[in-house]
Amino acid sequence: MSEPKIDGFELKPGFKGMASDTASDQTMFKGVHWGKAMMWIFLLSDTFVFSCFLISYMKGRGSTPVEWPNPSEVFALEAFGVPVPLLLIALMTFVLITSSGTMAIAVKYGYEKNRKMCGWLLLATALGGLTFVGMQAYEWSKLIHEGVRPWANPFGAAQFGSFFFMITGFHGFHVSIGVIFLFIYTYKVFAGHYEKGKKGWFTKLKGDYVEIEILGLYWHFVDLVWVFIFAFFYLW
Amino acid sequence: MENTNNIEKTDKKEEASTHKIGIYLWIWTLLFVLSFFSYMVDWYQFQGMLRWSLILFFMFLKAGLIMAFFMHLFWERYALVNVLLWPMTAIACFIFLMAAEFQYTLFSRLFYFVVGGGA
Amino acid sequence: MSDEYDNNKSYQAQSSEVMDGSTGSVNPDIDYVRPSEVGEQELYHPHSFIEKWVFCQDAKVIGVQYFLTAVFTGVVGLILSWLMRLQLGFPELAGFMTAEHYYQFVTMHGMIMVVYFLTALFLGGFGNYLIPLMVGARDMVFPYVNMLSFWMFFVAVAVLMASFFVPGGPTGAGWTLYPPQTILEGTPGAGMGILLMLISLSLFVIGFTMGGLNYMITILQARTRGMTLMRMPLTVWGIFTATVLAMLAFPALLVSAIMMTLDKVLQTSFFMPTILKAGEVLEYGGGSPILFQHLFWFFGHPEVYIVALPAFGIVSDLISVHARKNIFGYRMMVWAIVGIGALSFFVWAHHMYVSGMNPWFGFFFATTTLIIAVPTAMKVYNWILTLWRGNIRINVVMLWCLGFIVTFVNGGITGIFLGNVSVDVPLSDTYFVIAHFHMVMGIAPLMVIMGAVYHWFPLVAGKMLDEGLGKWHFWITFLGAYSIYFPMHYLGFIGVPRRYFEMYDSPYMTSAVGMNEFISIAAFIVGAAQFILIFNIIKTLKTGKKAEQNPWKANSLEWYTSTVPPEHGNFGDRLPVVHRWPYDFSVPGAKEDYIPQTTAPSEVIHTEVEKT
Amino acid sequence: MHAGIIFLLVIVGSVLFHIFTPWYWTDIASNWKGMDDTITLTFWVGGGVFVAVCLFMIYCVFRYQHKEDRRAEYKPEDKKLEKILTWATTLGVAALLAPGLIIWNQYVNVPKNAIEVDVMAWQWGWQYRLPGKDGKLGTTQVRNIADNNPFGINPDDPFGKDDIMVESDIINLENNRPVKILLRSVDVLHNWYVPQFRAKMDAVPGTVTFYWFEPNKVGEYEVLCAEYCGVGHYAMRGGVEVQDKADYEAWLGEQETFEQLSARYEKLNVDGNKLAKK
Repeated sequence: MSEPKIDGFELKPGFKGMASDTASDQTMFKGVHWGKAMMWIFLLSDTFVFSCFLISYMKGRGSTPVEWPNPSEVFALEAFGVPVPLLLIALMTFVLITSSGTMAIAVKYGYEKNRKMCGWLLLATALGGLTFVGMQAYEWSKLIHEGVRPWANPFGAAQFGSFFFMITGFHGFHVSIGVIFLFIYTYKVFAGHYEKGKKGWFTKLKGDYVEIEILGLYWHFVDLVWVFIFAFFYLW
Repeated sequence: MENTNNIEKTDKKEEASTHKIGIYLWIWTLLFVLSFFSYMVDWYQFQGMLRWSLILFFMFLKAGLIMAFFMHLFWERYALVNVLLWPMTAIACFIFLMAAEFQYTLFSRLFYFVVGGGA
Repeated sequence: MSDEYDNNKSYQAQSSEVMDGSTGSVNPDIDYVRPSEVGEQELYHPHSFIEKWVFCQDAKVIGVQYFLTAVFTGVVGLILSWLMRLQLGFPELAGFMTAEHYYQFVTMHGMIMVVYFLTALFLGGFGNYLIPLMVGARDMVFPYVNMLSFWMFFVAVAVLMASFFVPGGPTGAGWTLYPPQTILEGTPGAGMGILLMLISLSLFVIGFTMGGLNYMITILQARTRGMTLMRMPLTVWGIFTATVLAMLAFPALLVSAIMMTLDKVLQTSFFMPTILKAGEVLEYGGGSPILFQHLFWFFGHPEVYIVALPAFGIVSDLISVHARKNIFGYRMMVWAIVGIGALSFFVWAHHMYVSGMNPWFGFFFATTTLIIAVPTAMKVYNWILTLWRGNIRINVVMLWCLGFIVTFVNGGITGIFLGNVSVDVPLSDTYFVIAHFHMVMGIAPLMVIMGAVYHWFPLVAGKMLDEGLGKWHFWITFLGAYSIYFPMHYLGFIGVPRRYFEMYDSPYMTSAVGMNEFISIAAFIVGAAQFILIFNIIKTLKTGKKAEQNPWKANSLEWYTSTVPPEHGNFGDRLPVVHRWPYDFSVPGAKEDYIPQTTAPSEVIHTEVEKT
Repeated sequence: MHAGIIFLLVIVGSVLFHIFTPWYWTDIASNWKGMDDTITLTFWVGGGVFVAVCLFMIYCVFRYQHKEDRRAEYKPEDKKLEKILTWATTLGVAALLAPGLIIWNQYVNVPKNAIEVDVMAWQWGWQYRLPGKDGKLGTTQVRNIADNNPFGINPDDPFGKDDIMVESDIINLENNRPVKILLRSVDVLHNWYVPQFRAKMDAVPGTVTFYWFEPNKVGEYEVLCAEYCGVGHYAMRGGVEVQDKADYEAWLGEQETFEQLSARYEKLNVDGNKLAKK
């Protein structure tokens, strides 16, 4: 999370530091917890998954001569009798960014061993995520009600529905997994598992507050992906 | 003896290592503002190059802020940052080539399947 | 966490003193290795038979589990290849086989061998067994996830095998699974078969991701004291780079599998354009079949190197140990592995020169592809330069290595034909391609696997495999495989297209009937010869000679474990401390012709060690 | 010792096989001799490297066999040697790449005077269409395909009316005149491949692909499908007949245009053609 201190090893900044870290023994990422390194590499791999989805979307949308539906109109929502473009999407973005912020601060309190604050913020994050999933379910049912299907839709190119359901579905799946783990870790933090050194259910190994940061990385990544989906799918 | 010293040192270090809450609040606010701006791109129905460049600009700014501060990449050592960012060149290459590919497919389809499409 | 962490630090510091002190002349300056920066790994020791042998968290057991499962799928793949060769060489004897069967066998053979056999064997099998031992770790960093990885792979294999028994049989779409035919009638197994294949591939990717995270983090973050990246054996470098490739390439496979599943189940049109079939227009429209090919090869080309790079790494170690000479140009070797790995993400469409993609891509991909030939050639030079002025033991392990060099150079050279865009035009989709990729990523890696089995069997089982049987195994396999694939290139020159169930009625194809019969006979013999190894292993386990601690006099850490075979935790009470690279063979001035990695500089003060 | 000898025999055998092989490429019948030449060049360079590497390896096996009292040389690196090898390899590779790229440049740039031949592939057969007097092919749509419109030509396309329909799986080509093959498929991937012409390209449903060649030998050739397209792949054959100008024109005159075909729709008889079964 910040500059670590290592006995007998000088941590140089910048690219010099990169060279000396890489050339050193034992670890390449100095002071980075195994689990955190693992999450980063996993997210790198997951970035490739979402990149492939979005690249396919670009190729699919770009090469169809049929007109692509205007997302601004398709995703408009009626508020007080006026159709507001992308209203629901804007709200979803708002919710997700809110939960990302609470997560970031939860990580901070986790490192300060502030159990209560960390727990409440995790709970807030989990609820934010749950709201997001709920809104997505609403959005899906609205579109399905309007006749949008994965194989066809009344607005234009059939690929619109295909890519929409697949990409938002895969993102929503990530959010749902995140929400489940957020609730689990909320419980673990409130129950004081890290203070008591309680062993994990499956791994039978002791945990640490660094797990909150690892979970945080995942959650911010989900938010990150949404930034790209929002730009490419809803605004483009 | 040395052990106990170490423990104290470590604890202190962790205490000091967390960042001020202000920076998170700042980034948080910035994210809201940027999201609002990118929403406004649609609201005012900007079109053409202006639209695409604004969308991309806000997107990369938001993504950068989340990665740099919420995911702490700004504070990580360069070894980790570089390992994470260099693979993106493969993605960039893939995007670039697929952009060329869809234009070619679209051209072929218009040229061979649509009356007057080749013009 | 924190007090444990620091306790271990001081414990590690003490242990290093004891180790160096016990060896005689203590020289704290030149032997100094800084104290450990990570705490001792917490291990969960098994409490029951099931935890010890079935749901085991020990990377070595998981490695063996991976190995055995992969070998099982490999045997299935082998039998399928026999059936194919029977049809091609002696169609009159294969009356039971329809074209549907043939294409199903082709497809399953390809997919099994590339993904479920070679990838799983190198990364899951050798990776799990060797990485922790070679970098001096007690185990993989996430043993529980590692266990899940194997069982996910196991389920993937089960699903794959189940597809043999569903209505319509397994998919017969060719291992590349090109849409639209993959999911349309007219291709065998277009119903349940392809679905199970896609599900199995997705499971494999998920399982592999779990394993791959382990391999990467273990190598990057859990090396022992003194083990720098540039002191790792090339085996670890090869497996590491291959894992990185897999982590970044498998996503493309997962995405294409998901999209194709949706095309099949929900009638989406990601890859499906408007299609007229049996006089009816299907419910598809607007999709792009070439998109699938791009996604598939964005995975598929790195996949080639996922198989090749561990083989490169392992063979480097075997050659060095058995030639009693340091690997020539170690740094060049490492950079070549990394460079090949990085470049492999920029060459994918050289599989698609005649696919109808944007024609201008040909220039880009031909150039990047031929650039990759340079680091690959450097590796070959370095292998033979390692042999040069060596002190070469011509034992079974070395024979496999020599066989690897011959087949790999042969296959690599034909790769230059196919990578060079306009030379590829007449040769693509012919038997030349089949001969090329079997030589370079079938036979060559197989040679390395066999060499590695003979080399590391004493470590895994504590017994030496029989040399005499091993030599028979090698010569039949090498000569047989070479005489299968070398003449096959010439079928491609004639112009025989691949994936032909029958060669009948074209004059230039019927001219090759004799050759096809010869190839088939060779294939039957080579396949049967593999059972010599199985017999050898069973015989050795029962009556074999007990191996000494370090039978090959190698330097790397896996031979310096507390027990043979190594127990859970690998190195007993204390992790080894590394002072040098693993290739200090025949150092002038040293008493023996090898200096283990754990030997401190003060112990070999009179030698002229150049690289550490 | 034995090992070295056997490896030596393998290498010698490979070279002899290459020299005396009865199986080699068919006589070329198109302008793509450059492809053959590049293959030959690659053979000399690549084959040379293969033989050299293997012979060096065999020499080492003979010369440096294990002796208890001998030590191997200890020399971790030789920067100069590595540099020389790298640059030599780079040069060799560049020398092979250059002709490859030059020929590819010719391959993707179709000469202006090329006659377009529309090849339509389906499971499992071929059909051909030639442009009429206007020299242009009409645009098509898979959805338009019917028994009176086997190519699915857009009825409102003025260029389509005079297109010449070839009711056969054999196409005639004029000798020494470049042909641009336009490939389209109605169902799955196919590949229109004549080994003697060397050139090939996949037919991809949903788009049209192309390549060109100039036949330069009168005769009949067999067309193979070179991209796996389902169970009938191996039996999907067609034909090409390369003729002199006079013969070709005579043949061309016998063919029917799209307009004539539409007019004679009732009389049309294309049995055995799955497309027309509807």
